[in-house]
Amino acid sequence: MSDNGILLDIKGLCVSFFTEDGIARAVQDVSFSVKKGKTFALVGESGCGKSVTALSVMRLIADPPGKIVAGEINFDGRNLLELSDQRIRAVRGNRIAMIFQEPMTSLNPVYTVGEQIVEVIRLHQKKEEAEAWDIATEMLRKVGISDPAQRVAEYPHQMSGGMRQRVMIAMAISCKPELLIADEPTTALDVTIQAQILDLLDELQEQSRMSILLITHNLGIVAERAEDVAVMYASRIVELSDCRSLFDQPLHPYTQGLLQSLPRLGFTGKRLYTIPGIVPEPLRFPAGCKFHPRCPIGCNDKRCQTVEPQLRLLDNGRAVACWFAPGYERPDDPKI
Amino acid sequence: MTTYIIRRLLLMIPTLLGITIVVFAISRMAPGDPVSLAMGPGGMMDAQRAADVRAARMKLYGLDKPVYVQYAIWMGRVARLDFADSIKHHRPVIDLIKERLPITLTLNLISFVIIYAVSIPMGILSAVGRKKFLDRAGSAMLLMLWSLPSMWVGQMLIGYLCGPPLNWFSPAGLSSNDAEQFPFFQWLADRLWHLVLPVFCLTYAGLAYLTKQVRAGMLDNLRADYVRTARAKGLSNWTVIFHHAFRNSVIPVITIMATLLPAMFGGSVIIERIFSVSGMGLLAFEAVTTRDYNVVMGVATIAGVLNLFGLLMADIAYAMVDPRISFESAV
Amino acid sequence: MNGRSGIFKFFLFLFLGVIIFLQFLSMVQADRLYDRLNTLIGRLESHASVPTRPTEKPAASTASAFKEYPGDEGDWLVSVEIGEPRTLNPISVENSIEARDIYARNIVETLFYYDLDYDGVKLEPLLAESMEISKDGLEITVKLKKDIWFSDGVPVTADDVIFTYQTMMNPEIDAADIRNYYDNVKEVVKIDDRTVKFVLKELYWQTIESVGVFDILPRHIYQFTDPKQFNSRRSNPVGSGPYVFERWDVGQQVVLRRNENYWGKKPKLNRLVFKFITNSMASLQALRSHDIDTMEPSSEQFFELSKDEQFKKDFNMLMYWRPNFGYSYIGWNQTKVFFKDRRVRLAMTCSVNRPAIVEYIQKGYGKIVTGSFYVYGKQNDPNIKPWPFDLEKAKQLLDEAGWIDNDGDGIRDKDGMAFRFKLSYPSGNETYERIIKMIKDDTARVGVDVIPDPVEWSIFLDRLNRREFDAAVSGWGGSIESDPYQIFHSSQIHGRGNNYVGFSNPEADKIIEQARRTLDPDKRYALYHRFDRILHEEQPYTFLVTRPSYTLLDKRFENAKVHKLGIDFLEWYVPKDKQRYK
Amino acid sequence: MVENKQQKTWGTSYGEMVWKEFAKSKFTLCWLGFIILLFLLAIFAPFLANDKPFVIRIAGQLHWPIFKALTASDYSILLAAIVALIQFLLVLRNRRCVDPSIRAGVLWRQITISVFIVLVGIILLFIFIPRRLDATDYKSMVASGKATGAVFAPVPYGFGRTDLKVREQPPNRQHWLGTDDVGSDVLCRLIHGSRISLSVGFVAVGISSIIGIIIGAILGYSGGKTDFLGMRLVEIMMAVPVFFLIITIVAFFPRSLFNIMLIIGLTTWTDDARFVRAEFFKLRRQDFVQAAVSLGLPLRSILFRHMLPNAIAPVLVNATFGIAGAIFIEAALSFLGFGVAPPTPSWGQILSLGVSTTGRFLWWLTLFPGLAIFFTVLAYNLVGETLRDAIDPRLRESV
Repeated sequence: MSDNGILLDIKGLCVSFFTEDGIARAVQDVSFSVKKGKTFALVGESGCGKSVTALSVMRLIADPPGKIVAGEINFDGRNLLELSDQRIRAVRGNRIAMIFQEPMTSLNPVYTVGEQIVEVIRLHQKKEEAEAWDIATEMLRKVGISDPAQRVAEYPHQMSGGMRQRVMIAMAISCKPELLIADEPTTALDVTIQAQILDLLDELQEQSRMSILLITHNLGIVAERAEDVAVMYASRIVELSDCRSLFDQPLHPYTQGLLQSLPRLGFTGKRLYTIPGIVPEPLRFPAGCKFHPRCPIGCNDKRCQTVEPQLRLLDNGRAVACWFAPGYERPDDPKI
Repeated sequence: MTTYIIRRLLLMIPTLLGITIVVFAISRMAPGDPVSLAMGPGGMMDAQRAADVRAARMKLYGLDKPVYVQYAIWMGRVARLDFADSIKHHRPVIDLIKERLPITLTLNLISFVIIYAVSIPMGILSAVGRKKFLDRAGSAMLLMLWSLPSMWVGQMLIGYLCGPPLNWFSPAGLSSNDAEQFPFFQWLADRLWHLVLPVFCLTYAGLAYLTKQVRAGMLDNLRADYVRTARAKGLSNWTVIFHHAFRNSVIPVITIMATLLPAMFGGSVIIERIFSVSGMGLLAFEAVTTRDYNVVMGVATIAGVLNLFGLLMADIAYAMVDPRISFESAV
Repeated sequence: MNGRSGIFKFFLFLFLGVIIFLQFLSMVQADRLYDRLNTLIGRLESHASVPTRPTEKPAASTASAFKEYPGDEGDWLVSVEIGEPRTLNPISVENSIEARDIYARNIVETLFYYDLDYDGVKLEPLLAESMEISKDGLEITVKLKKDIWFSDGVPVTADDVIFTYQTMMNPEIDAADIRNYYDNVKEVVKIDDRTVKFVLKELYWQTIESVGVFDILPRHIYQFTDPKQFNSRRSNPVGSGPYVFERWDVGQQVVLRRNENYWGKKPKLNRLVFKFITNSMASLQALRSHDIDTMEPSSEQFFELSKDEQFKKDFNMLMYWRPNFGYSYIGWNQTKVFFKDRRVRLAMTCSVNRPAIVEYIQKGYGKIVTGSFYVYGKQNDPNIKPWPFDLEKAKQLLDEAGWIDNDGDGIRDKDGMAFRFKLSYPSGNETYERIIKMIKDDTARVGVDVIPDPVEWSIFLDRLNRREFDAAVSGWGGSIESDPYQIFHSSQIHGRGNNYVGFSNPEADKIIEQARRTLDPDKRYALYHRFDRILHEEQPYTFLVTRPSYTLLDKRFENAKVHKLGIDFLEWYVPKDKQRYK
Repeated sequence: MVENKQQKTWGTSYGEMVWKEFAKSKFTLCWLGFIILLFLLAIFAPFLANDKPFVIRIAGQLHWPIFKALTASDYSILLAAIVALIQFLLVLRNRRCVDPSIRAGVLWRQITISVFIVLVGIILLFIFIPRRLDATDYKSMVASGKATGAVFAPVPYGFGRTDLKVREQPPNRQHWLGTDDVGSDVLCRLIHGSRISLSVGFVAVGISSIIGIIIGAILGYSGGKTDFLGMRLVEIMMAVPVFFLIITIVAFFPRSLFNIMLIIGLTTWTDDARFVRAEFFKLRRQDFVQAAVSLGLPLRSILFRHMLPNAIAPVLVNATFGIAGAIFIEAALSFLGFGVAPPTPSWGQILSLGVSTTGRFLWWLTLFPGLAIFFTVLAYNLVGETLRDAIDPRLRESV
């Protein structure tokens, strides 16, 4: 067990999808670490590789066509990528749990929610059936479902989206995981319910001191809840920082753009800012810095167009990948 | 659920009436009649005498009455579960069916069991190992099997596998000549051996079809979110496949099962012809070609009833497997 | 708690269980239980008793049914029937060849039987001892043999003969076909226990033959109160023959067992098995693998096999002529414009390539038919030479008849009507189809457009009966001697008679009528020769071809002789060391 | 029709997307090519296999027997082929010049016009082209020196010509695939048989699809009582065994090709009706349909212009499988003696001849038609399978 309070440490993760049209590099050289009991947020637009990163932690990348090409995922001091299938299954759902984006389809429609929760409890905790059902009911109560004893025997289609997401959470926490990966847990839900769910996650984190890897495209919900934030763009992390400094002083133009496009209280401008252009497809990444076609600074810069900047740890403890970020440039960098 | 079933059963009555009317109308509209058929081309009868005999027989079988009266009489008998007598055989239609059904059922049940026992695992394996060599080779094989005309296959099998030099199977019949003298197990083995070829011909196309269905369903479900959830729970691969993905793929399999029920009763004319098995298929075929109206009506009505029951059973089974479907919403 | 999932599993297991159970049930039922039960019920219903010997064993029967042949007893003969008969009731059987093959002479015996070594009608006594015909030919007295009994030991008496006759004539009994042969019998009178007298309505040579080959059924078994009961009695035939019915596996076979209680000389073979195989290639394969012992191949099969030395080592190949094979023909509907003219019919005959059929399809063994009688029978006039295949002559005849191609489209026409007609035939018959293809091709060369019109058998009959056809291909079954009255007499044109081509010739009518009353065979033959000549000139039909019969027989059977009228398996036997079945 | 002169890059239309997805499988493309080849074979059958020469000089005069002998149905097939080709070119042109938003409408209109032209053309051809009979034996004329300069088709035999002298020959120099039981050339019969088998598949499925679409559309759109009663009708049709229906109805009519196609079409429409009904049920509640209704468009237009294109996919897929099925049904009917009247060749008929002919095993009569049926059905099944994968959006989403 590592002693620096780090639970999950990802180093140089590369994931590629080998399709008929070519190789899609969905995740390239991603490194970050999640501290015990803390929340780490992974932010980016859809298709930037954040979900793939999360699935890699669970080793749930569909193979074929996906494949983890390089990197390490150290969980509690052990590299998950080296574990046998059987051992990784003992980790999944037990020590690392995951909540998915679509509560409507993530539950199996042909089993009652109780059955689905009991399944995971019995699998990992070797409990008797009756006891497992008790735990399941308890879990449902914990995630704030009223009348859990009755709800436990209902089918997913009898519940609303928010309820189903609660069920997903109940299922995820039922084995008291050390790490909870929440992959866009609120995207598919109504705004009022979004807040409830996030509050629930906070509450649960406080109770059980688990770490959360929160994946979202919404920088707004990150602000109050995460300790550390990584911003991903086109399969790479472009900025990695603690939450406060990120919001105070974003370094990467992409982060800046994201922040500008957030609605703020008291904002009276005519229009919200939008980042021009669209996210490139993994099969057609531009050369150089992948953000340069959309970048207000780098769009005409020769170096941005040809050489891709790597993520670098700056002196202030933050990391960024932009030639123009203050303090980024090194003497041995190529000059154009 | 009970009210649903009762409602469905009640709905069946007009449908059944419709079926009998359609079959009755079609079979009576066809030119030719059983009497002149029974009398044959010659009979070497004097012209006047032939006409008399014909009239007498038409009267005997009730064919001299107007068609709607005939229908009413027939319906009256059917309402009492009496399917009237065969004109050609002078025996109750039910007896004829009873006689032929065991053979057809034997053939069809065996092939039915084989189809399900083989195609479900094959479909699953193929879906799990998608785009791998075995899947591709298997899919190609199945498509090829599906594209083979059964009479061709049947005749080729008889031509090559039966008789010298290979002499592996018997080309016709269901048992050896002296099978009656065999002890039970030898008799059973002999019977099974004789069934191999017809069963194969009955099986391969359905096998290919069902495997494709299972594979497609499995592929759909293996991509589903809840399968990902199940994997994220740490369930083993096979648990995920059987407990989660397959459970959801069962639905199309059930629908096919329902359509197979009447097919099992009906038999296959072509295969029965090639392998000289006289089952339901040939009975129906001969009845149609000899205008044995009562047999035609009997067989078609029973097939129709089974068909409707198959559909009903499919719907019920559907609702049993899939909790999202409730009886109240479905009509 | 486990709710639905539990139901699902239960459903699954229940389903599997039901399938396995049904499987077992149907397999067992298919053969054993069902059929045994059936036999049992059948026996109870027909109150037939188990064969027992009569208490007093008669001395060697004075009248031997068949000549005694040497040879070992034992073994079975497994043969093939193309279709399954619907009934084995000898009276309601109609004209099912399959049924007759099974019961006739094996189970049920007739008063007389045909002498197989004479190529005409020569009746030899079987159950009868003698037949006397009165001078005017209107009374036939038949005396039964002494010491003859049915398989259950009950003696055959005059009552049985009268019972059979009366059953046959009962209008509610389903026997219209057979009844027709005895229409001319006014009544049957019992003289004493062993003597009956048939009184005829009028003089007719064929009635005598019909009376002679009259199946005798045991009254004590077939007795009925309700005719329907008799009509629906289809299995378990009982008679006085050398074999008794053992069982009928529906869809598979009929098995006969030797009658150990037979009144005459017992045949050698223990059992006769008749298997139903519809697929003739499968039959041949079954023969090759010794599943069956004998079959009648098609001529092609026969000629192909005759080149196979290996096959000839294992099997006897018999070829012989037999009268009941019949002939095929094209009937020209003479009520239609086209075929009213004799020259047109003749032209059509000349454009049918019959010699090629005989030469290439029948390898030269077939024979072109010139008239309606058995080609090797005494009724047939051997001096009539068939019309040749001659397209030039056909063209000339058509020109003469006024059918000329006026508009240059390649088809002859007359009065604005093109010579295009439908040639109907029962569908699914390969032989006919083959002939049709040839005719279409050949007639095109003389400028006649034939439209082949395959129709389902029942519709085909319907069209013939309504006379709604242009021309039709069909066939007639044959017999040693036959009476052309039904087919060619002009009185049979109307109603539902069999003269559906509408052939009407006063001279022919006169000859037919005269011949019916002529008992002297030679005079009769002379009349029929003249009738044949008229047919040949008039060509109401284009007579096609006939062929010999073929039989393939396992070599282990001995004494398989070919007689003038065919073969007889009652004489066959298998030497002890070669026997296959017990 | 909005036309745009300048070259513009349109977005991809639905059809193009499906085609792109379809064309991904090179293997299936090969089979599509095979089907097209079969069609060419069928269209040009009289020029590929015929006992009449293209041109011949008799007594110093040039004759064109092959063209003179073409029948109304030959011309009809040629007409249909030409119209189909023009239609195909039009589709290609549409891609360049017609705005995608109205492209579907234009396509429908074009197809309607094409079908109309073909139908009218066929009727006219059958009225005006007389039936000719030309049984001249040109080959013997050439052999005897009466005629010269004859140019024969590659397979110089007629499908109805019989010659008992060469009957039942295995494949040899003169007859590449052997001869049948009356000495007709098997290759020639196979080539002409492709017409029958392909058109049986096409027309039968066309008829059944049209009936199915119309009934399904009406039921699915109207719902309520109409739907309830209509579904009982469909249920009745489904519950009556199809093969029984076919065999009984075949008895009514003369055994012509058209009747067999009609009968197969009339008895197999239930699946299509159910598919279309289910799709319409879903579509009926969708906004664009509501919009069309609120605009007061006529029902016909709503049903067939707005809703049908969205529901056609399953019908299309079912049709390719249906063609394969119809070829099987035709073969089975031939086997049971209910096929087209001889000497018209169909694959099923040659096969059943090989399968049953007088109980022998003539391998060339069984193998070649068997293979022809097998490969054609396989091709249709493969194309259908790929088409389904291409159309099914659920599959397209995934990687």
